[in-house]
Amino acid sequence: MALALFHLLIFPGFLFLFVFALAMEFVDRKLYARLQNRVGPPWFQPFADFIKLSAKEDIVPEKADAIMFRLMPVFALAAVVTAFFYIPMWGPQALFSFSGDLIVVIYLLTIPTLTFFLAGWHSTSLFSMIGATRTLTQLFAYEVPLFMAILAPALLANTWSLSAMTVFYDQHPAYAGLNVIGFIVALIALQGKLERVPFDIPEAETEIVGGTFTEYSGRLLALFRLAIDIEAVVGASLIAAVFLPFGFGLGAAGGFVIYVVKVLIIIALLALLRTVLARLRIEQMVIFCWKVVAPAALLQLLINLILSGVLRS
Amino acid sequence: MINANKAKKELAEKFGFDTERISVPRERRVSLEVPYDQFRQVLAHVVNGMEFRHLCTITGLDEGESLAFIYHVAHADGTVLSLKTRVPKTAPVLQTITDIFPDGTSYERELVDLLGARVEGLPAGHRYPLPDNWPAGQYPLRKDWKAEMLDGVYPKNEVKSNG
Amino acid sequence: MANVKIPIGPQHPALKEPESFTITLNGETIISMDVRLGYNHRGIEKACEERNYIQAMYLVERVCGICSHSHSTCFIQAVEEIAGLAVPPRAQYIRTIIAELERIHSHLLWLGVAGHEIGFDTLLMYAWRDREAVMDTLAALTGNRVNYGINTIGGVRRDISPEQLAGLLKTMDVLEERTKYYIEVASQEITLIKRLSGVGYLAHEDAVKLGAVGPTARASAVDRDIRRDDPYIAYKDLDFKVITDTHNDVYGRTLVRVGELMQCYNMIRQLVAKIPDGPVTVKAPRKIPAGEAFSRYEAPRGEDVHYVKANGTDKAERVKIRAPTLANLQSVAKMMENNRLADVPIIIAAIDPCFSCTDRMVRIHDAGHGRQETLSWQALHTYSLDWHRKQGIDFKALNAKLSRRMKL
Amino acid sequence: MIHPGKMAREVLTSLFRKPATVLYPYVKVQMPDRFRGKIKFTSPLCIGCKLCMRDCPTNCITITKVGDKQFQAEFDLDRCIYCAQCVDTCPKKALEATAEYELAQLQHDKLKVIFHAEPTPASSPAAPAEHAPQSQPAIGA
Repeated sequence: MALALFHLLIFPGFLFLFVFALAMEFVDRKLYARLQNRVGPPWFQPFADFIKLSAKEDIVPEKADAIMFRLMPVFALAAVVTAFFYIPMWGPQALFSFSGDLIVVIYLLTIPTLTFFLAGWHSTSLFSMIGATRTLTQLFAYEVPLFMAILAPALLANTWSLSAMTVFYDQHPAYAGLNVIGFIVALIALQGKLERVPFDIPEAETEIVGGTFTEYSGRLLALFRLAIDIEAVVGASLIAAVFLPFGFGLGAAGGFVIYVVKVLIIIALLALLRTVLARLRIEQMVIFCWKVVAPAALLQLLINLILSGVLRS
Repeated sequence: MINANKAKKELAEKFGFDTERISVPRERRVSLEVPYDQFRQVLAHVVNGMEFRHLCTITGLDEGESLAFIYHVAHADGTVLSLKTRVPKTAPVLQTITDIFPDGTSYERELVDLLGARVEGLPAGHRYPLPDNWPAGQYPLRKDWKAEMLDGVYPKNEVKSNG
Repeated sequence: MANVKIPIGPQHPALKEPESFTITLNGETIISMDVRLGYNHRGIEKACEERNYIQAMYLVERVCGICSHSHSTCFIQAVEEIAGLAVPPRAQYIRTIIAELERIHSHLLWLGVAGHEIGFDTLLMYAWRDREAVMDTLAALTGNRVNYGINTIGGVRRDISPEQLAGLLKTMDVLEERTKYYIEVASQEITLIKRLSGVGYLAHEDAVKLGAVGPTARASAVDRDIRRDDPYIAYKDLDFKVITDTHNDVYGRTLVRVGELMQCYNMIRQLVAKIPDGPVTVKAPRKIPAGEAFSRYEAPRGEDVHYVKANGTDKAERVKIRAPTLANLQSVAKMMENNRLADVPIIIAAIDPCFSCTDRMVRIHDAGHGRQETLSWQALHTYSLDWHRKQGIDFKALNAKLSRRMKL
Repeated sequence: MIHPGKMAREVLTSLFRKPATVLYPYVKVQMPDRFRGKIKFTSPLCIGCKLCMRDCPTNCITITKVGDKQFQAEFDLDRCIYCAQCVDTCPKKALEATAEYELAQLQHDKLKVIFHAEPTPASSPAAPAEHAPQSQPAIGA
C-alpha cells in the first residue's frame, strides 16, 4: 500500500512527472530560443511561471459554467498522469499493465483535448468558443492517423498491451526499424495533440487571442499548462516506448538515462518542427491530415498487416 | 502624358477660366480655384476627361467667413491638380464625391468631424476620426476652436475611481 | 455556428496599435467587416498650427515611429518650397540615404510581423535580428534608432563622413545576402506559401478604384511610385525599378516588399557613389512667407501627402497630413471578402498598417500647460493605500506582523 | 520549387552560434557618437538669449536669470523628446547632448533636473552643479 502510494505520488508518479514535465518544457523553450538565435529562458523559468500563476487570482467569467470551468483543468491533469503509469519507460515493463492498455492509454490521451473543448465552450467567450470548435475539428484530423500509427506496431507484435509490445520489440529489435513511417506520423499527430505550431490553430494568438484558454487565469491556467507539459512528456514516452524500444537491458540507472535521452530526442524534434513551419489554417490542417498523414498511417498499417501475416504463417 | 502647363491650357480653354486664376507653382503642380456651383462639373472633367484618377486627399481650411476645400487629384505621370472651392461657413453644404472616388469617404468624414462641413450623400458608417461621445458643434480645426471649449463637456464618461 | 461578430481590436494581439475591426463570421468564413478608426488621434494637425516651423517639424516627425523620416521630409519639402529655399544637393542625398535606410528597416520589420501573424515566429526573429544592422546604421548616422531628427529646414543636421559611407556599403552587402535568403524562403517554404497565396485578394480594378497606394497597390499591378512619377529629394538622379506584381494577394505584397529591398540596396550604393561635396544646410528664415505647397513622398507604406499653408508668420496656417495607411484601409474590407478568420491578421498586416499615422487628431493638450491631472508617485501611493484601507486592510496590524517576523 | 522546413538548416546552425540577444541591463549598449541623450547645460557659457526655449518642441527648458550674467536651466525630462534641437540652436554651445540614456524614474519629481548657475568664486563652492530633488515614499505610511 505504502509502496503503491509512493509510486503514485512520488516516483514515477506525480512529483517526478511534475519536475520532469517542467524540465522538458524548459528544454523545449530553450531549444526553440536557441534555434531562433536567441538566449532563451533560465532553467527555472517553467517552475517560476507555475508558481507565479498559482499565486494569482482565479477569475471565472460571470456567464461561464463555474463548475465545469473549474473541473476541466483537473480532469485534463488526472487523465494524462494516469496514462503515464501504463507506459513502459526504463524497463520493458510498465508500472501497471493489462492486456489492452494500449487502447486505454490512447483514450486517456484524448481526454485532455476533450477537456480543452469543454473548457473553451463553457467559458462562453467568443474567442474561446472559436478555439473550442477548432480544437474539436483538429481532434478528428490527427486522432485517426495517431491511432493507426500506434496500432501498426501493435499488430506486428500481435498484442494490445504496451508492456508486451515493448518486450516483443526488445527481443526482435530489427522489426522496430520497420515502423519509421508510423514514427513520423505519430510525431506529427503528437504535435497536433499538443496544439503547437504548425497546428496551434485552436490557440492562435494573433487570430483568437488565447483561444480555448482566453478566459483562464491563475491556478486553473497553471493546471492546464501543467497538463499540457505532462501530456507532451507522456506522448513522447508513448512514442519512445512504441517506436524506439531500445536499451532496456542496461539496468535501472542505465535504462533511465536511455529513457530520458529518448524523450529529449522526441521533444527536440517537436521543437524543431515548430521552429521551421508556419501555422496552417484549420482547413489546410484537416486536408493535410486526411490526404497525407492518414494515408501514410494506412500504408504503415498495411505493411505491418502483411508482415505479421508472413511472420505468423 | 499630361504636364502642368498642358493641364492649365486645357482647363482654361474648356471652362473659359482666366489663365491668371490657374497657377503652376512648380513642375507637376497645378492649382485652381472654382466657385462651388461649377465644382462638380470641373471635377468630373478633370477625372474623366483629363485622367486625374487618383485622389490624394481633401484638405479643409477655415478661412474665416467661409470654409475652403482643396481636392488634390493626381495624374499617373505625377502631376497633381489642387482644385479649391469655397462654401460659406453659415451653410457649409457639400455634395459627396464618393460616386467618383469611393475612397474619398474617410477624407470627407474628416471634413465633417473636424471642420463641421455637411456632406450630402456620404455613405452611412462610423464617424471618423473623433470619438462617439465628442460634444456636438465642436469642430477642432476651425480657427475659433480652443481646447478649453471641451472643459466640462468632454470626456463625458470619465473613469470612476474604485474607492 | 450562425453569424457571429468577432471584435478584432481595439486591443488585440494581432494589432500593435488600437484600432477596431468588427468581423462578422459564418463559421470560419468572413461575411463582412466593419472598421472604426480614430483610436489613435493626438491632434497633430491642430497642434502644428500652434507651433513654429522648427517645433512643428519635430511634431510631424512623431506622427509615426516607423516612417518618421517620411513625414518630416514630406513636411519640410513643402515648407522649403513655400520659402523658396534651394537645399544643397549633399543634403538632398543624405535625406535620400536615410529615406532608403528607413524603407529597408520598415520592410524588414514588416517581414517579421507578417511571419508572426501567420505563426511563423522564427521568421520574425531572424528578420528582426537582421534589421538590427539597419537600425545600428541609422543610429550611427543620425544619432537615434527611431525619430532620426536628421532634417532641418534648409538641409540636414548632420553630415555623413566618408568612413560611414564605406560602412554603409558593407552593411548593404550583408543585408543583400540575407534578403536573397528570405526571397528563397518565401518562394520555397510550403507552409508560408500556403498561408500567403490567394489570401486578401485585391483585383487591379479595385486597387485603382479604392485608391490603394504603395506596395499594396503595386502588388495589384498598379504601376505607381512617387519616387519615379513625382521625383523629390535625390530620386531623379537614381536608376531604379518600380517593383510590381500580379499575384494581387498577400503573397504578391510580400514579393513586392522583398523586391523593393533589393532595389533599396542598389539605390544606396548609387547614392554613396554619387554623393556630391558641399554644405549640408542653408540658412532658413524663421518666418515663412505666405503661400501654400503640396508635397508627396513615397513612404515605405505608400504615398504620404502633406499640404502646408503658410501665412507669413513663424507658424503654419494649416498643415494637412494624409498618411498612406488611411488610403490603404479603404481596400481592406474588399480584401477580407470570402477569406477565413485565420487570414484576418495577415490581411490587415499586409497593408503594413500604421494607425498612429492614420489618426492624428483628438484631444489637444497644450504641451506647455497640460490641464490633465497627473498623479505624482506620492499621490498614487497615497491613493492606493486609501483604497486598500477602504477594502478593510489594516496596515498597522500588517506592519506589526511584519516586524515580528523580521525579529524572529 | 517547394521545400517544407526550408529554414531548417539555418536554424540548426544557430545552435552553434552566439545568440543575437544583447543581455541588457547586464551588458550595456555602446551609444554612437551622435547619440542624443540627456542634455547638459554649462551655465558660464549661457548668455540668456532663450533661443533654446523658443525652439524646444515641448517647452521643456526654462532658463532663469539668477544673478548678474548668471543663468540656471531647468529641464523637464518627462517632456524632453531628446531631439537636441536646443543644442543646434544655442549660439554659445552652452548645451550639449550626452550619451546618458537610462533616464526612467518611478518618481515624477526626479525628472525635473536643475542646472544651477556656477557659484561666483567668492561664495561657497559647496553647491552642486546638478541637483534633483529627492523624496522617498514610506511603505504603508
